[in-house]
Amino acid sequence: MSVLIDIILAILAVYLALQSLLAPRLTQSVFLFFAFGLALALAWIRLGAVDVAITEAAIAAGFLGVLFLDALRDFSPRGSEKKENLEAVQNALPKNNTKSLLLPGMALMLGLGLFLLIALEAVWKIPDGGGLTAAAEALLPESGVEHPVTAVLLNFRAYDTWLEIGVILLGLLAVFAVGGIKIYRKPVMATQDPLLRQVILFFTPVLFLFGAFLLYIGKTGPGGAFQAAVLWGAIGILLHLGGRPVFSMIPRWLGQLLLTIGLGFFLILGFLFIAGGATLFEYPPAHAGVLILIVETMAAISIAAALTAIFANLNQMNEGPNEIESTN
Amino acid sequence: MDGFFVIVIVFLLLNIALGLFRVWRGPKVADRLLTTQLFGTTGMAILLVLAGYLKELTLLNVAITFNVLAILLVIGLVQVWKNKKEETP
Amino acid sequence: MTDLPTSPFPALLVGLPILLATLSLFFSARVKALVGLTGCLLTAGLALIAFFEVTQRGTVIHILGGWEPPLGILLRMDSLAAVFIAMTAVVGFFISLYAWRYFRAQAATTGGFPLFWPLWLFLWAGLNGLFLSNDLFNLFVTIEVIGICAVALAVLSGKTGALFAGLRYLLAAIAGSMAYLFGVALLYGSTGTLDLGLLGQVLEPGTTTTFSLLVITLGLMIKMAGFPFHFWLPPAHSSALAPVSALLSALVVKGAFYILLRLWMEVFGVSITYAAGQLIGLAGAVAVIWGSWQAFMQTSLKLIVAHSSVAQLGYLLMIFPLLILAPGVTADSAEWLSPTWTAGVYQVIAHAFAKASFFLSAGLIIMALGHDRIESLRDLVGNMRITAMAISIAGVSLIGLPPSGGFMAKWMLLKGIFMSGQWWWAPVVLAGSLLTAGYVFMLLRLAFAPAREIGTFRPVPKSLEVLALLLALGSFLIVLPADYLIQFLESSEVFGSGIESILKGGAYGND
Amino acid sequence: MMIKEIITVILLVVGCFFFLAGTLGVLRFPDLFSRLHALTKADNLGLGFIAAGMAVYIASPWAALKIFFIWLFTLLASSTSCYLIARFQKEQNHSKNGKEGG
Amino acid sequence: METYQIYTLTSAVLFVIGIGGIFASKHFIKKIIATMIMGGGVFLTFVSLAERDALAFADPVPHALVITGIVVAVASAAFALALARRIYQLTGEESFTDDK
Repeated sequence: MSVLIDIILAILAVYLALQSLLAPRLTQSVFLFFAFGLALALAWIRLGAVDVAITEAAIAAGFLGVLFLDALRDFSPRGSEKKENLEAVQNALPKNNTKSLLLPGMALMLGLGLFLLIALEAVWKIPDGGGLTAAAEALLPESGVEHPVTAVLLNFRAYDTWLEIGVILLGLLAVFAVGGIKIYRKPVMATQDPLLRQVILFFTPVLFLFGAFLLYIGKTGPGGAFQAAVLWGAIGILLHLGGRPVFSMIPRWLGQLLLTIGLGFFLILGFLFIAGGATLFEYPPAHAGVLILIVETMAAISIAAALTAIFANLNQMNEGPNEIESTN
Repeated sequence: MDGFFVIVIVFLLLNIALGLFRVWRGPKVADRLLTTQLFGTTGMAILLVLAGYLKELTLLNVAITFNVLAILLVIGLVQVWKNKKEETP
Repeated sequence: MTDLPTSPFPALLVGLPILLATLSLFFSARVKALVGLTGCLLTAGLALIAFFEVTQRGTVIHILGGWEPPLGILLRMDSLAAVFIAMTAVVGFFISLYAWRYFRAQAATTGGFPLFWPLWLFLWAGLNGLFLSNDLFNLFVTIEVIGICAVALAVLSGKTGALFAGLRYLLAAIAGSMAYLFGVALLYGSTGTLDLGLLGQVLEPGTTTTFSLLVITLGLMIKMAGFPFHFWLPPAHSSALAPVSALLSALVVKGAFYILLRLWMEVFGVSITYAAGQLIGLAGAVAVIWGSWQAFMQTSLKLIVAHSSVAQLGYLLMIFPLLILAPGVTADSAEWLSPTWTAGVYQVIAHAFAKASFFLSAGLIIMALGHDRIESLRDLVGNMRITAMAISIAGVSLIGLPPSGGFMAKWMLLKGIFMSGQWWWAPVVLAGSLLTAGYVFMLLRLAFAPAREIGTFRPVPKSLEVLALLLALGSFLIVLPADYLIQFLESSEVFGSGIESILKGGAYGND
Repeated sequence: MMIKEIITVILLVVGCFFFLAGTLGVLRFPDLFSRLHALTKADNLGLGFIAAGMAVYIASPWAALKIFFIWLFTLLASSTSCYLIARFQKEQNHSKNGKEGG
Repeated sequence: METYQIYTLTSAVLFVIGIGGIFASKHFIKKIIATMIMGGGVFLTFVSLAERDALAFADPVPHALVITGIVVAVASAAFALALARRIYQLTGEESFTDDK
């Protein structure tokens, strides 16, 4: 009976994925992609992965969603109500050069179909490796936390998590490399909307508190640094949209500190462990729980700062004078 | 009771599928915004029922996360289109 | 595996560059370059110390967090990893010095690209992490670090050509790593472990294993620009800044090759067939011919060098068919394994030195001329003697003339080819060399030709020319410790256990 | 136990009915503003009933508080966005008319 | 048919849709969406296999890997978005001009 839910969800996910790629207009694509994210989040829940569902909701749907929406500002045909523009968009669809696309298109379809068949057979016949559930269960008491996913993320595989915090910072540096560093600029426009201001006033503390709550319960249940970080990052994005860019309001060194403290603190702690004769990220068992909570907090602050900065930089990337001149 | 929950969930999922139709047809940008909202509200209902069905109260946290970010999304959205309109009078 | 001696070096090799990169973010542009350069020197020094540690103590490991695999992650520095790390250190050292001087020379007009330094240090950490990693998922994270850094560096110039090339590169890189990760998911599902060593022991042949092998190999071939997935490489490498082009072609693409080598040798032994080896060899052979031919047809220096990378990477793919033994052949009788290995490692090192030197020289020529169309190279010898010398030496190594490292690689490869009886690869090696000779001599002919007009060359810093020359000389000097290096490589467990797992209990190497 | 379950069932069925009404409204109503009206009112009511039903079913004060907040937030989000979307559309209409007139 | 099998099969389909999207879509944004769909497929494989291997709780290792993977994928997507927007601003192009 409950299989029905899974089947509908599966069909919905595939349909949404296909439609988001086939939709003729970009806005449609992006909205269908959100819907796809929602379907996936429900699938994670059906599969018992509540942590993943929160992360998907927070980062993949929430944060990336806002980035996509912001990007639509550039891309969708200017003044979408204008008819000639609409027609231009429709004419740009591949239908008017179908002949040249027919052969490679068919070859692609054929190849993909074949690949799909092999892939389906491969996942159908997958042997049961047993996973690492038992190993994680056995070592969980030594990890300093009670929630297995947090134990894996922050202790058993802390190295991956540390590198991942690095990847987010790196994403920000990469965005800087493309668009110049624009997070320190004063706001271009401030919103005058009274309702919006009320919403921001109300939601800033709610986001903060709920983020802190998620961070704290990460020790015992689904939640943790990444989910909390996105909620905190949402504060920065809200403030930016409300005309108060965070990084332009605080001293530069503080901004830099916020961005790097997660990565840096984690690493320096690791180096201290090495100096003490242990290995990188080998917490002393007696203090593992406390240390993990501190590391998580620092990580959450840094990730939140980085997400805010990525959004702020992307949002202002194409405004004002270009710091990188194009000569090509 | 579980069977009933499953029926409710399936029913709500079908509701979403129907709502997709509107995203597909448009015709205005605002229509698409609207349907995202439909997704949000219905998805929230599904999450609540799932929380009872799976007896997993942590799903409520997922729902709150979704909720809070949905608000962000809406604000971002309108802000974006408002600015866009201002740019191209 | 976990009873090997423990050492802090593997952790430091990843941690130090990231710490310094993070630190450099706090400073203004000018100081950032200084901190970055210091960081590069420290990292290079640390890498060399770690290399000597491995030569003394053999393979060392670092069990992260004290959690042993399969639950935890283990860093392993064996001789193969040590050689790659040392190569990165030496090449990276010269490129760092070059970059510092190069950006300073242009700081007034371009702002000196301060973001180069943190990105390059992150890239270095990613490369070290990749060479040390012994875990399938951790490898994914490191190739993502490398991929993002590489693309960010490639678009640093901000020119539209570079941006287009960068986006193409990035999309290819994401697709490649997602394909890789799909294979990892299936492997984890079928075995319950991500550790390379354990995986090699428990993996069994079957549809799922074969499919994982397929998607992982395809994903990594996209990342290393193996034919027919090379489309992103020439535009990305040719449009980047000179030090970045050198980094991308000398080091970044080698990362994916390294994973491919490890996985094929250590993990997938059970499911690799003779035919699969032949197929990947064929891709390499086509890359050698096609890339060389394309290089021959280009009219700008950097595009020639970039297409030449496609060809030189093709040689790396050509060692795979020789390492897969035909049914009925035992490792005892397969004496060609050793020269083939050597060929692969030497090709990686020789290409790293030669190509880095080539790109750095091309950067100088652009600095002098303002562009890199080859018809303007006339009388290069008269104007930039040292650069012309660097290009000649690096070119000779690319062709594979004795006594260069490139010669060593191709000679060993031919030796392996004839000993294994797979003679059909030999004409490809020779034709590739011939075509390479074609475009290198075309360049040299222009460089030695008398000038038509005078004064088109602006002066460039001598120190930069010398750095490029030193790298070119490096591609010759690596031949000197050949015997020692081969012995060192063969002392590694990889060679023993990897080949063993291919043969399911056959004996090779130390046994 | 039985009474609790019966209440839950009734509340959920009523909730579902409102969701259906909202969806049909979105599909059938002719213009954006009435669609907006139908959706926001009906779906929020539907969610309210479902939330109440689940709060009764789970029967824990902490969970009930959370469920109440979820409902409240959704209400807030959807009324905010309803207002913003409506205003957005109004401005669009306005600017379009102005342009055509001028 | 087990629950996890429905989702592993779905994951393979999503993965292939993603690959097709990267090649066949023209617009930069759609290519980026396609990479995310491809990623969604991969993560679904991990999570569904974790459900198969559940004892007292589902296998936590794939969950942790997927959380890491999602974050990494989003960071790459943000970078790709930055490149796409910059290209659009400088040239007005929304897709690669020479078809690959």
